[in-house]
Amino acid sequence: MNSTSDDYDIETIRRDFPILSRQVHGHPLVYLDSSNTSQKPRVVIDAISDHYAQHNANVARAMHELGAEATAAYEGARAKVAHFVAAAEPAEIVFTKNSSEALNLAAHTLGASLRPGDEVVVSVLEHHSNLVPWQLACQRTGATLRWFDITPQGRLDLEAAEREGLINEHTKVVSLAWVSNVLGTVNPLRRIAEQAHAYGAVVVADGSQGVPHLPTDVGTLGVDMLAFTGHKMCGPTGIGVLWGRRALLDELPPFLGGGEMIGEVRMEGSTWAEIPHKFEAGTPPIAQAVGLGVAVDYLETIGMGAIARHDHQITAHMLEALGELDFVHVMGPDKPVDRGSAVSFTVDGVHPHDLMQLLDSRGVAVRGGHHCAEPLHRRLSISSSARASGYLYSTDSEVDALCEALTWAHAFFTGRVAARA
Amino acid sequence: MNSTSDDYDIETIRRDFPILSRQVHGHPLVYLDSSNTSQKPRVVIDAISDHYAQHNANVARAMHELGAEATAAYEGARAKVAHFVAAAEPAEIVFTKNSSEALNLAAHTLGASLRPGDEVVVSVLEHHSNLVPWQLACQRTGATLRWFDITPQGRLDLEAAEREGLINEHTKVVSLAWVSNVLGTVNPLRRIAEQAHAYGAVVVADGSQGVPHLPTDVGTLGVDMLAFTGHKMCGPTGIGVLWGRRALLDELPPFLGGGEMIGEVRMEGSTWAEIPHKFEAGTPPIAQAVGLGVAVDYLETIGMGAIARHDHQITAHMLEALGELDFVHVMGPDKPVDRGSAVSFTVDGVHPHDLMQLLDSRGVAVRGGHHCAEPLHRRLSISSSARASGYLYSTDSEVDALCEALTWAHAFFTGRVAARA
Amino acid sequence: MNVEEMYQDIILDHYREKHHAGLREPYGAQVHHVNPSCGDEITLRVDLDGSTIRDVSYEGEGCSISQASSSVMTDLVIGRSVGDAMSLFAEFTTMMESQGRIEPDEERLEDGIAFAGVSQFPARVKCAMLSWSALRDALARAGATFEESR
Amino acid sequence: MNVEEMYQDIILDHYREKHHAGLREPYGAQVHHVNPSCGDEITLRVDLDGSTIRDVSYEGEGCSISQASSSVMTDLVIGRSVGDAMSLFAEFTTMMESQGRIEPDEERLEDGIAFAGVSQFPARVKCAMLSWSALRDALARAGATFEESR
Ligand SMILES: Cc1ncc(COP(=O)(O)O)c(C=O)c1O
Ligand SMILES: Cc1ncc(COP(=O)(O)O)c(C=O)c1O
Repeated sequence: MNSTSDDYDIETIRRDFPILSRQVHGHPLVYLDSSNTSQKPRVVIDAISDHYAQHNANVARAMHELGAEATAAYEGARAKVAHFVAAAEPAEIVFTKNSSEALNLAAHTLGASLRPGDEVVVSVLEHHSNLVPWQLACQRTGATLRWFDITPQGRLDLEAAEREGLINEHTKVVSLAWVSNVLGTVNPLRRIAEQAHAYGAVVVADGSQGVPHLPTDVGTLGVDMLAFTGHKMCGPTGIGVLWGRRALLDELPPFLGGGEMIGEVRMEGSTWAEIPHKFEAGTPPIAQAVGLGVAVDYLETIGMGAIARHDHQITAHMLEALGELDFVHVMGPDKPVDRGSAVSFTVDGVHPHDLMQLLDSRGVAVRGGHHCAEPLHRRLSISSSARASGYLYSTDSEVDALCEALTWAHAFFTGRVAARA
Repeated sequence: MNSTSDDYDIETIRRDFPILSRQVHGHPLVYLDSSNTSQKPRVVIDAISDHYAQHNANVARAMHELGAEATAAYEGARAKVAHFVAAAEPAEIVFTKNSSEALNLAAHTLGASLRPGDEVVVSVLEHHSNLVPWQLACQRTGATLRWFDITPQGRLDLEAAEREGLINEHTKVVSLAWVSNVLGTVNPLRRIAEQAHAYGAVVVADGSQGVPHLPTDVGTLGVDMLAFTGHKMCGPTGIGVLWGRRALLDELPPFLGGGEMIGEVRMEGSTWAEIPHKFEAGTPPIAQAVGLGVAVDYLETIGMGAIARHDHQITAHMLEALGELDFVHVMGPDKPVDRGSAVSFTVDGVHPHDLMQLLDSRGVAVRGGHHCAEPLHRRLSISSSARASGYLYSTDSEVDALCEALTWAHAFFTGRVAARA
Repeated sequence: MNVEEMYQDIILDHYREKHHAGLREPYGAQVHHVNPSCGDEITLRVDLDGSTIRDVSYEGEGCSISQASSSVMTDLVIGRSVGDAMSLFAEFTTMMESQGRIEPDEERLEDGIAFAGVSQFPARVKCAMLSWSALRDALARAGATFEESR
Repeated sequence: MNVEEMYQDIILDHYREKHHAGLREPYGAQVHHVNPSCGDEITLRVDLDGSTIRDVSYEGEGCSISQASSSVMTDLVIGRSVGDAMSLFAEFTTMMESQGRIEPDEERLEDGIAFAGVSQFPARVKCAMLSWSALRDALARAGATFEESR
């Protein structure tokens, strides 16, 4: 395992992740499913344990010493996350249970003012979590869902969108993935946001695959809301984030009701708390926020710039190495330009499920299926694909192990099937 | 610290909870805020660490070895929780982020078929999480919200309800706390459910304060849906549960959209997965489910019957000991009959916040405020109260420490205030 | 159990050359089932003659396990009574949920016993069950009556 | 910092006998603020004379900290210019957020310095701030102009 640059100490980083020393079916684990969920460094795991063992209490409402400690830890995590994405203030960070809830929150609250004739714009490459909530919002309100198509290179077809007048005076919301979880495409959000803002539309970014891998500055992104999820960025499961500009969040109605999201409650009706608490009904994911705060510290200590460079280099190596296997067909951009670290592909004669199973028998973990992006697969006229995705702890030699396993799996499976003919 | 019965080994139980050996402001922690959130035994904390360190992967969608392990752990936890509440099958258990989300899920999906003229019935003693979602559902649909009042003893006023015809042919949903988080009242759910069912209404129980303390059998409870929350029953934050009868869950529309809650997704529209997955959008609280599964194992090993007897005995002692302090006024039933373990009270001359702070200085953790039940406090013509609440690890001597600290706090505060006069 | 054992020759044979594949007329009911987590799908038709299954025809997309399972299933149920087919369904299900702990009955399940190995890979059990669930659904819609075994 | 130090005599004095309490006429604006997590509440009126605060009257429910803070606040701002009151607001806020690290200026904050101890109890900071936030809101609604310091 080689390091990608002199100051990026991959060996030390790998030692931070206990699971990476696991054996799977007698082989060392080669975990290339980080777009699905990332592994967790020891510091994050320990912080969660320590929280439960020493500081556990409910937040806000509990004012005793443990409550004060838990509240300080929870709100401290909010401040860390705000800093991580360069939000104007911690109050712009709403903790949810995952990206999907964050996007549903956006779709419900922005959806509350949609009317028939209004248009919501997504793209054909969205994860279901940034598509189904908008389908439901349009169904509830009579608004129309429209979408960007993709080019043969797997990028948003901006020209077709221009021709069709996709974004226009009826557009109320544009919600797009920052980085595709299948094709890896990095979408030109800023440019599209400028266009949408010219018509007064609100722009939501699904940052689930962007925030873990790229330095994030919500100002530079140019959007109004950004959803992301803890478990893909070295944090725990059970926590996600919706960032939104204060002016926008302030004016939106609440989503889930209950607990501490209230101002005053009477049987006849209620008023709401200030942001972010207006959007956080019930006991929040306290220990999970603490874990995410430590994850963010961990990522910042290594440096998001360094991680982005590392991920880019791993992806470049993967694209090159897969490109040399003539039975492998990579989907999406085949050069590591404006491209995230998910690399999806098909293998001649081997269904992605079978492939996944065969690779797993060699310790190589990839994902097979439609990756929660069924419309994109349908658009590409396939029903599923395999996906390999690295992260800060991935190495070139893991990519090489993938390629070897692919070569073996292809030969094993097609050979056995052929032998039966 | 004495044990409550010969076979209930309180000392061993207390050693299972690392936080209970903490000191607070130089005093041993006396944690009497378990209705707010419970403490966590070491086995739960360790199970979460072990999951992240050895078995972490996404579920369902990841089919490699780690994915299979994580899925088995997650679905295994569902089966344990199903068994814990005697559900007919694991598919009737939906994992949410907390009770509040579970109740919002109920209010949104049951609310989808409400029409003007329909009635939803709650009570004046509800936690905001079982009130605000129904207020919002009624606002969305034009249905009418009605409620049970309480008697001077702090019980649901069934006679007044009868007189008013509270439950009638317009009633579509009745949603009630099983056990009040303020008064401790155990509500006669079965009887009310029978009445409501006679009119074809659906009955939802907020079990947040019931399930942690009482043996639970959803069949015996007689309701159609039951919400509860992991963090109040020795489990982690970030996970809640909605149990529902299959026939009911099957016919309800989805709530949050995205991820794996789908059947088939096309840009033009989508179909939904079978229960429980229909209601679990996005990456679920995987490690939290694992933790909750272990919590449930832990509670069952001690025995919910034994825990209920212990909690009852602690509550009885608390009611008796507080009854002896003439400056303390207990709210709700003053005898430990049909009564959960939350004991709320006011103290002459000392505002609950000040009281909470003074008790905290002696290491005694109680809650002061409206406990997310503002309408109940308004009904009782007070704006806030103090609340002490024990659990399986609480002891009689902790109750005695509470009483001593109360006596000191009352004397200190009223004395100092008086001295200024 | 290693992966080579899971991919038994019987399975690969059926995968390479599916029996009874294609959609045929006449039929009493048609259903479309998917495995949402991976996108495997099947369209399946049944044609009943009283309580006898005259034909099962299908078209699908999916991995070797789901494809081979459809083929094996049609071999087993075409020409049988609905009741019989549903007991085979129950036996197959029991085997698939056994995680390899049950020795399947070759007399009854014929080529179906090749899937015993798959039962040790929980994530693939759904693949093997897809066509069987579609069958049960189609039979019900075609008006067949049988006891709900689950 | 122990709890005895937090409950300074100044605070208990104001709690026992609140200055400027009660709701009075005339007023330019009235607001109602609550601390949602505990239910403390205040109804507050301001009466402006140009840019001078002629009167602040209030009625509230709450703990000793929130009650005493209302009393101290009215002592400080009645008769001052809006601009001055808002700089006091900023100074008081800074002190309350300092967790006891800032030495408050007695010349400026007068009895308000008694709340420096409270700043070490984060859960109680909201109690001390309630009346001040209500004041700022009321001034804004009464048409006063001032720089948003936060
Ligand atoms: C009766 C009752 N219902 C609902 C809730 C809400 O639970 P959670 O905060 O976990 O959503 C609570 C606890 O806060 C409660 O006591
Ligand atoms: C692009 C994208 N959006 C949304 C999600 C949903 O995230 P979560 O499952 O954490 O809700 C994912 C990952 O599953 C994703 O890759």
